[in-house]
Amino acid sequence: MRNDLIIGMAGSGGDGIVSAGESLMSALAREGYYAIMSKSFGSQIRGGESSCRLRISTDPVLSPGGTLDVAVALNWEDFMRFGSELPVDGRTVVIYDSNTKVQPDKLPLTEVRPAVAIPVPIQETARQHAGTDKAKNTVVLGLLAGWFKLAEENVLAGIRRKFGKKGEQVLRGNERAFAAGLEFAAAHPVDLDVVMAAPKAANGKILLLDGNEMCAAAAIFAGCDFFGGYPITPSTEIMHFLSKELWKHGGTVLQAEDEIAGIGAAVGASFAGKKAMTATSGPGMSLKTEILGLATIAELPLVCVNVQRGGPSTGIPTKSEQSDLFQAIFSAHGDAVRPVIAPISVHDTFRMTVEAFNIAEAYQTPVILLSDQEIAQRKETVPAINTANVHVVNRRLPTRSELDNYVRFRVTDSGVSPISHPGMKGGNYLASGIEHNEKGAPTAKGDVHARMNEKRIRKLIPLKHRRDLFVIEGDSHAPLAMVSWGSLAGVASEALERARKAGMRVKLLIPKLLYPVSEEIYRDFFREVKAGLIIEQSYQGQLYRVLRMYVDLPRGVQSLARSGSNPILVEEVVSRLQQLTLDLQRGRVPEPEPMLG
Amino acid sequence: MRNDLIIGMAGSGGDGIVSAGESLMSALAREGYYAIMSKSFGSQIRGGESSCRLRISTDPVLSPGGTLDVAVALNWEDFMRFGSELPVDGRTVVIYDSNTKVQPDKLPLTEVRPAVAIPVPIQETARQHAGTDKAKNTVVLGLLAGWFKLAEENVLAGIRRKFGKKGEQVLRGNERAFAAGLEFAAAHPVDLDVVMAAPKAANGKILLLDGNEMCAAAAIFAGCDFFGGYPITPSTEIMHFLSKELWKHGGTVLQAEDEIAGIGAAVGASFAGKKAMTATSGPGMSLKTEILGLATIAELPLVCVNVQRGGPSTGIPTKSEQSDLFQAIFSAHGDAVRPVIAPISVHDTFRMTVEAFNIAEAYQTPVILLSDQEIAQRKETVPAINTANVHVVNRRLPTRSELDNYVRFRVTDSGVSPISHPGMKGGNYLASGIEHNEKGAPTAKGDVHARMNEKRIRKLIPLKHRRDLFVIEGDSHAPLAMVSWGSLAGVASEALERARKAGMRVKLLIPKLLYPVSEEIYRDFFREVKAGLIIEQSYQGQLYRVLRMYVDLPRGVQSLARSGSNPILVEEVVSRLQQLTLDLQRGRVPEPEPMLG
Amino acid sequence: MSIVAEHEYQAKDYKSDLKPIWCPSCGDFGVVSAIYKALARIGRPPHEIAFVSGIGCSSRIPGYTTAYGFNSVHGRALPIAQGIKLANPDLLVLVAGGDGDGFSIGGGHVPHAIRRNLDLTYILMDNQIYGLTKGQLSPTSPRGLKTGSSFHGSLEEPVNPLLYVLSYGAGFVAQGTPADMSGLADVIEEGIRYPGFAFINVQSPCVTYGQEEQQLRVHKQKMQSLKDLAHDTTDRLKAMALAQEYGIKLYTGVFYRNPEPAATFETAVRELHDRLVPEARLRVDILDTFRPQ
Amino acid sequence: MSIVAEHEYQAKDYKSDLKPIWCPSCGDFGVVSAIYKALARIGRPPHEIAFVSGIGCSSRIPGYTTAYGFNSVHGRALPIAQGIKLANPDLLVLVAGGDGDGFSIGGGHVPHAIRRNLDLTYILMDNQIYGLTKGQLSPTSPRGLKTGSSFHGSLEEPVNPLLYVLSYGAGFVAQGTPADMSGLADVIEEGIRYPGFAFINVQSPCVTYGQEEQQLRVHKQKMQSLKDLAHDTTDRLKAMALAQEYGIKLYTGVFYRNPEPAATFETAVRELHDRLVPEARLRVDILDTFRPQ
Ligand SMILES: Cc1ncc(C[n+]2csc(CCOP(=O)(O)OP(=O)(O)O)c2C)c(N)n1
Ligand SMILES: Cc1ncc(C[n+]2csc(CCOP(=O)(O)OP(=O)(O)O)c2C)c(N)n1
Ligand code: SF4
Ligand code: SF4
Ligand SMILES: [Mg+2]
Ligand SMILES: [Mg+2]
Repeated sequence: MRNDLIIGMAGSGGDGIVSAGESLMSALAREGYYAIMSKSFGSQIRGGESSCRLRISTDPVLSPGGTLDVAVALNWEDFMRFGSELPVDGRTVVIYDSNTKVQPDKLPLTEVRPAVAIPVPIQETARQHAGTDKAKNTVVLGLLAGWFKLAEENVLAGIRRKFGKKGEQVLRGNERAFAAGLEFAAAHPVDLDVVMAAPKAANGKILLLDGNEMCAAAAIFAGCDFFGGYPITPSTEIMHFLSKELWKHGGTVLQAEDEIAGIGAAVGASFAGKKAMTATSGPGMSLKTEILGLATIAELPLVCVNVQRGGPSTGIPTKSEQSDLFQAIFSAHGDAVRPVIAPISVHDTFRMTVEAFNIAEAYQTPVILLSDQEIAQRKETVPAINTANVHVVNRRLPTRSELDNYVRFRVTDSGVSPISHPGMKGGNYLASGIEHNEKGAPTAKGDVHARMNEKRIRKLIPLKHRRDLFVIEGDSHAPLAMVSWGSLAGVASEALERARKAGMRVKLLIPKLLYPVSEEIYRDFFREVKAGLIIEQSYQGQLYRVLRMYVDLPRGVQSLARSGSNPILVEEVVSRLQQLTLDLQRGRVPEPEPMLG
Repeated sequence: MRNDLIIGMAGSGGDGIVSAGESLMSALAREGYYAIMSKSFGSQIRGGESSCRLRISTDPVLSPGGTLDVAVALNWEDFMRFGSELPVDGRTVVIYDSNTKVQPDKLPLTEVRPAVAIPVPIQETARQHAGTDKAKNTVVLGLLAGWFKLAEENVLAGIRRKFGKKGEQVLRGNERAFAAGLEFAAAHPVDLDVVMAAPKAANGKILLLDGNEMCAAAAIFAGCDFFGGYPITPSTEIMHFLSKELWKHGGTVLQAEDEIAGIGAAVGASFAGKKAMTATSGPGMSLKTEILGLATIAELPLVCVNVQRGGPSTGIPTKSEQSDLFQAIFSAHGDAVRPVIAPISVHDTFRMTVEAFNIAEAYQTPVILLSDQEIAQRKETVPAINTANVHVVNRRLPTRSELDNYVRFRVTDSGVSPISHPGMKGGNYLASGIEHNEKGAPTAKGDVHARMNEKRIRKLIPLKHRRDLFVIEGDSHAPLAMVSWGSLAGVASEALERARKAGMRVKLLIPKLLYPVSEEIYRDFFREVKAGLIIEQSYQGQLYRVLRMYVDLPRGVQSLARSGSNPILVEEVVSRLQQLTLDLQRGRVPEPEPMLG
Repeated sequence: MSIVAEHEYQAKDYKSDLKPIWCPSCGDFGVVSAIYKALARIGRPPHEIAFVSGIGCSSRIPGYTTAYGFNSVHGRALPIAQGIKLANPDLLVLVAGGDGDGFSIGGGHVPHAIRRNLDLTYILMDNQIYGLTKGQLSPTSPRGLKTGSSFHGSLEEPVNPLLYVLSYGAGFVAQGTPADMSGLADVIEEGIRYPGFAFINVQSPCVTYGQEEQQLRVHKQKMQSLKDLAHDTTDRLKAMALAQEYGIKLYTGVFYRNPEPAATFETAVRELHDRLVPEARLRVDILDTFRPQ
Repeated sequence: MSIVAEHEYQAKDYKSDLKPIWCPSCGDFGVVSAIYKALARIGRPPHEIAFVSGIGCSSRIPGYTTAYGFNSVHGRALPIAQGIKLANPDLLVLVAGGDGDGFSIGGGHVPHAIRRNLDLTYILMDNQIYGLTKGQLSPTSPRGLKTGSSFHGSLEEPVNPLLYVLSYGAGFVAQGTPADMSGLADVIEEGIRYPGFAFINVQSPCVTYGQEEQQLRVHKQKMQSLKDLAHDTTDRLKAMALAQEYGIKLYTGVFYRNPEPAATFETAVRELHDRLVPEARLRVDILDTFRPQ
C-alpha cells in the first residue's frame, strides 16, 4: 500500500490524456485524496503532443513529484518528446499501447529498465467497446482505477456526468471502455505494491483549481475592480476567469491593444481610486517596464502578475522557468524599488494574491506577483480556505483636515502619504512620472530628488520584517540549509523531509517576499549554517545572486539551478545534500562556482 | 599661479552663460590648456536657468571638479537653483551682477562666506558698451580673461569669428563689451592667487567635443551603417550628429515612430548584415527591453546606447545619474546575459563605443553602452586619437564549406557560430525569438533549451579576462581601495591622487566592463584590501550590489552612493578615505550599511 | 456623460498656481486659456475632472489646471485616460498632448480608444515638431523639413491626424488654433459636450523650433472657418475629403459630428453590470466556483 | 525593386523542410501555398528574400519557406522589415502575421511603414481571432463575439484594416482568401511586384477558434471578386467606400493600386547617398570634424 503515487501520461493532443487526468483527479478529490496535476504541451495548438503528471497522496503535497511511479504512453514518440519532464526509473510501472509494436524489453527509454512494462491494446479496446479512438483515455482510466484501486466509483460517476450530455451512445461506449479497462487490469494483475491506501478523511470542502484561476479569484476577493491586460501564454486564463466573473462584481475587464495599454489602463484606474491589476508573462513584462516605473514614482498601487515561462524572448511559452526574477526586481530604470512576491503553490496563490493587493494599497506601489507556469497551470486540490481570517487592506485616503491643505506626496514618518483620487474635493493634485516635490509640482532639483527617492524606498522597509512572508522548516540549528522559491519550493520541502528521514540535519527557508531582501531574516537563518543549496529553475541561479547582494552567505552555500523545463528532482536534491553532509564531516567547505559556469 | 581652475557660472537661459563658457573653452583649447565643461539646465526650453562649470588645467583632468574656484552669478535666483551642483566655499571668488542689489556680505549662499565677492555692473556695462543685454556674457568673458589671465587673444579671436557673421554693429558692440570687462578687471585687482599658469604645450591637434558627439563619431569609425532611434534627452545629439554625417558614409538614419521601432529596425539591419545601433535614455531603454531580449536569443549584434539621466520614469531628464545599471544588466526576462560597458570620459567614449561594436560583432550579442548625461553633454578637450591603433572587428561570416551544410546556431567551442545574412546563398536560416535548435528550428525541448542557454552565455566568458577594460591606479598593495565607474570615475581618480598626496595608501579600480562581472580581476584587486568605497551616483548603490553578487568583497568595503544631480565631491571622498584609514589603524572594520538606508 | 452645472465657475477657477514654463508666445498658452474658458462654460467642479497627458511641452498642460492631473509618460495618455474613465465614468476626462506623443509613439492607441468610444475629449497640440526635445521631426512635419534629426531633410510623408481619426470612426472631429481663441474655446466645449470620443486638432505653434508658416500671424491669414464654408458636419465622407487638405489649408471648426452618437463603452459596461451584478455571489464566496463536480 | 528572374523557380523551391504545426485545415496552409506560387512566378532566389513575421499561428509562416526568415516578436515585424530593407534594398522583403499582431499590438507601426513607403509586401492573415493563444478577441473580431477574453461578448467595434491602410496612403491594397487559391496567389504576386508598400488582407480561417462564418466553405459562397464588379482600382475614394463593407462583404482582388507609384523611401535614400557620399571624408578621419575653430 502506498500513500503517494505519481502517474505520468503522454499522448498526442487528440488522445485526451489531459482530460483523463482531470477526470481522475476530480474523482480522487471527491474521495478525499490530495492531488496535484500538471500539464505540458508541445507547440502545436491542436494535435501536438500533450502530457500530464498526476500526483496523488493521502497527505497534502507541495510538489508534482519526481520520478514516475506509473507511466502511461499512448505512443512512444510523444512520450519521449517530454524527456526529463516524465522521468522513468527502475521502480516505474510502464503501461503503453501495444499497437506501438514495441516489445516490453525494447522500450525507447534511455538507459533505464522499468520495474514492469505492460503493453495493453488500448486503441483496440477503445474501438471495440466504444467504437472510437476517442475513448482511449477512458480505457486508461479503467486500467488505472483497476490496478491501483483508484476511486472506481467516483471515476465512473465522473464519466457519466461528462458524457451524459453527449447522448446515450457516447455515454454507453465510454462506460464499456471503462469497464474493459478495469477488466484488463483484473485479468493481468501486477506483482508490485502500487495500490493506493485509502484517503485519511473524505473532505467535502475541497476545491479543485489551477494557479491562474486561484489568482483571478483571489483578486476578486481582494477587491480588484479593474483588470487591463493582453493575452499571453501561460497567464491568459487569469483574464479568462475575470472576463467571466469580475463584471458580476461591478468591475471591468479591458483586453487592451497591447501590454503597455493594459498596464496603462490599470494605472489609470488606480489613479481613479480603484484596485487594479494586470497580468502577463515574460515578453509582456518587458513591455510593461516603463509604466511600472511610472507607477513607482507616481506612487500608485498596482498589482502586476508575471506567470513565468521559458525565456529569453518568446522562448518556450508552454514551459515553466524561474528566470524572470532579475527582471521583476531590476527592470526599471532609475532607483525604483518595488516589492516582488511569489506564491509556492496553487493554494498559496490565494494568500499571495491578496497580499499583493494589500501591499500595493498599503504602500502605494506596484507589486510584482511572480508566479510560474507550473503553479499557474497545474491543478491542485485545495482545502477550503477560511476567508474570514484573510485581511484585506485598503489605501489610506486623506482625512478631511488633510484635504484642507492637501500635500499629495508629503514626506511622513512612514514614507506613505495619504492618497486622494479624482472626485475627492480638495484632493486635486498632479500625478506625474517627472520627479516632483511633496505637492506634486515637477522639479529638477537634486535635493528634492534625493528626498523623494529616500521616501519612496524607505516606505517599503516594514516589509523586510514580515516574517509571515517566509516559511522556515526543519532543524533550526542545522549546519545544512536550503532556500527555494515559487514552484520549486515544493521540491525543496519534500527533499527536506526525505533528507531528515535519512538522518541529515538540514533546514529550509522559503521566501515568498523576494524583494526587498530581508537581510535580518536571512542572517538569522544562516547564522549556524555551513553549507547549503539555493534551489531554483533558472540557468543563472538568479535568487542565489540576488541573495548575495544583500546577505553574506556562508561560503559553503551553493547554487543548484537549471534552465526551465529540466526538472530538479527531489532525489537529486537529497543526494546533493548527502554530498554536502559528507563534505562537512570531512571539514571541506565547498567553493561556490563562478558565474557563467 | 594655479595649474587648475574651476569656474562655475549661472544665469537665465537668455544670458548666454553656456555659450560664454564654450567660447572660453575653445580659446583655452587653442592655447593648449586641457578643459572640461559641463552644462546644466532647468526644465524650461527657453528662458529657464542655465549654468556651466568649466574646469581648466595644464594637465589632463578626468573630473569636472568639485568646489568652484570662481563663481559667476548673473542673478542669484538662477544660481541658487543649481544648489549643490555649483558648490561655493571659503576659497571661492564670487563675481556677480551688481544689479542684483545684493551686498557682498549678504550673498544668499547657505552658510559659506566666499574668499572674495565682487559685484560687477555686468548688465549695465553690456548695455552701455554694446547697447544690449545680450552682451552680458561677453562682459563676463572680459572679466574672466582679465582677472585670471585666460587666453585674452584667443577669446577675442573667437568673439570676432562668432559675431563677424552678425554684422558690423553686433561685432563692435561685443568687442567693446569684452574690452570693458577686461578694463573692469584691471581696475579692480583681486588679491588672491588665482592666475592660471601657462599651458605646458600648445597642442594644435586637440579636439573639442562632447560625449554624444564622440559616441556618434566613433560609431561611424567603427563601421556603423544603420541607426534607428527616437529622440530623448540627453541622448538625442547622437542622432543629430549621425543624421548629418552617417548618410555621407552610405549609412542610414531612421527616426522611428518610437523606441521599439527604432531598435526593431536596428535589429533588422543587423540581421541583414550591417552594423547597427540605437541610442536612448532611461524611459526609452525600458521600452527597448523586449527587443533587446530578441537580439540576445537570435544572437544578433547590436549596440544600444543608454545615456543615463535622473530616474525613475521621466524623472529628471536634464540631470546625470548612474541609476540604470541594474536595468542595463538585468532588464530582460529569461536568462539573458548581455555585455554592459561604460565610458569614463568624452575621450574614453571613443574607445568604448568602438569596443561596443567590436564586442557586439565578435560575440553576436546586443551590447549596452552605458553613458551618462555628465559625459554625454559635457565638452572636453581631447588629444588627437591615433585611430591607426584602434582595431575594428567584423562578424564572423560562414566560409563556403560551412555554407554547404549551414547550421546557424552551431554549438562551437567558443560558443560563437558563424553568421550569415540575407543575400548569402546557402546561408538561409530562420532567426527567431522562440527557442530553437542549432539549425534554427523552433523547439520546446528542455535539453535543447539548456544547451542553447549555455552556449549563449558561455560565449561571453572571454570578456571576463579583458584586463584592458579595467583601469587600476594607485598603490597595488594598499589596504584601502576605491571602485568607481562612468563619469564618477574621474572624481575617484582625482580623489586617489589627493589621498596619496596626503599620504594614504589607496588604490582605485575603474571597470569599463560592468557585466559580465570579472570575478578574477576583482578578486586580485581586493586580495589585500581591508576597506574601501564603491563610488557611484545612484541612491541604491547599484554597482556595489552588482559586485556583491559575484565577488566576496572585504567586509570594510562600503557603498558611497547618492541620487543623481547631488554631486559626490573629491573632498568628500578624500575625507571618507581618511576616516577609513583611521578606522583601520584602530583595528575597526566598518560595517556595510543595510539596504534602503 | 450628463453634465449638470453645480454652480457658476469662471475660467480662473481652472487655472492652477503652477507657472507655465513654456517659451514666451508658445501657442500652448492660448490652448490652455481656451480650455479654462470651455471648462468654465461646462461648469463641472475641478475635482470631478481628470486631465491626462503624455510627455512633451504640450503635455505639461494638466499641471496648469486645477483638475486632477496626470502628466504621465510619453505616448500613453489614452490608455491611462481609458482606465480612469472606466474606473469612474462620472468623471469628466480630458486628454491632451503633442503630435509626437499622439501620432508617433502613441499612434497605436488612437484607433483602439476610438473604436471603444469612451466619452473622452482628446486635444492634440499639433506643432509639427518635437518641442520638448528641442526640434526634431514630428509625424506631422512636412516632407523635406530640416531638423536636428533630419539634417538633410525629411524623406517621409506626414501623417494626417484628421483623416486618421475619421477613418477610425471618431464621432466628433474638429480643428482649432489659438489664432482664433473664441473658435478654439468653442470647439473644445463642443468636444467635451459630445457624448463619446471627441478629437480636436489644435494648430498650436512652436515659436522656438517651429516653422515660419506655423506662427500665429500666419494662421490668422490663412485659417478658414468651416462654418463660413457651410460645411455639413454630419457628412463623414465630406469631412474626409476636407481632411485630405491637412497641411495645405487650415480649416477651423467642426469637421464631423455624428448626428446620432453611438452608445459609449461606459454605457455598454453599465448595461453589463445591470445584467450581471444582481445574480453574482459575494466576493468572499468566490472560491465556491471551484468545488469539484 | 526591379525584379529579374535568374532562372526558373518552382513553388516547391520555396518550401522548407519544417513541417507546419498548424491545426489540420487551418487557412494558413492555403496562404503559404499561395506565397510559394507567387514567389515562383517572381523567380527571385530564396536567399535574396527576407521574410519577417511577428508572433502568432500565422507568424510561423517564414519558417515554412526557404527564404531567410525572421520569426520575431509579437507586433514588431514591420519595424524589423524596414531595417532589413534599408540595410539592403536589393532584397525582396515580405512581411506576414496575424490580425492581432498587425492591428492590435503592432498597429502603431502600420501608418509609419506606409508613409515611409518602403517597397515591402505585407500579408495579413486576418482570422478575426487570436489563434496561438487559444481564442481571444482580435481587433477585427465582430462586436458581441464571445471568446475566452470576452465571456459576455465584446463591447467594441472592430478595426477595419483595409480602410485604415487606405487612409494611411498605401499604394497597393488587396484582399484574398484561400477559398480562392489562384486569386490569392495573384494578388500576392501583384503586391510583390508593386514598387512600394503593398498590403494584402487575407481572410484566413481559424478552424479551431474561429467563427462558423469564417470557414472556407462560407467564404466560397459569399466572396465577390472586385474584378467581376469592374471596380476601378485607381480610384482611392471608391476603394475606401468598398472597404467600409469590411466585415459585411468579402471582396477579393485589388482595392487600390496607385497608377503612379510614389518614389520609395529607398529611392530617396539612394538619391541622398548619391549626393552626399562623394563629398564625405573617410570614416577614419571622422574626428577631424571636431577641431576647435
Ligand atoms: C519613452 C520616451 N521617449 C522619448 C521621450 C522624449 N520626448 C519627450 S517629449 C517628446 C516629443 C515631444 O514632441 P510632441 O509630442 O510633439 O510635443 P511638443 O513638445 O511638441 O508639445 C519626446 C521625444 C520620452 N520622454 N519618453
Ligand atoms: C509581447 C507579447 N504579447 C503577447 C504574446 C502572446 N501572443 C502570441 S500570438 C498572440 C496573438 C495571436 O493572434 P494573431 O496575431 O491574430 O495571430 P493568429 O494566431 O490568429 O494567426 C498573442 C497575444 C506574445 N507572444 N508576446
Ligand atoms: S519649445 Fe516650442 S512647443 Fe515647447 S514651449 Fe517652446 S515654443 Fe512651446
Ligand atoms: S488555432 Fe486557428 S489559426 Fe492557429 S493553427 Fe489552429 S486553425 Fe490555424
Ligand atoms: Mg509637437
Ligand atoms: Mg488572428
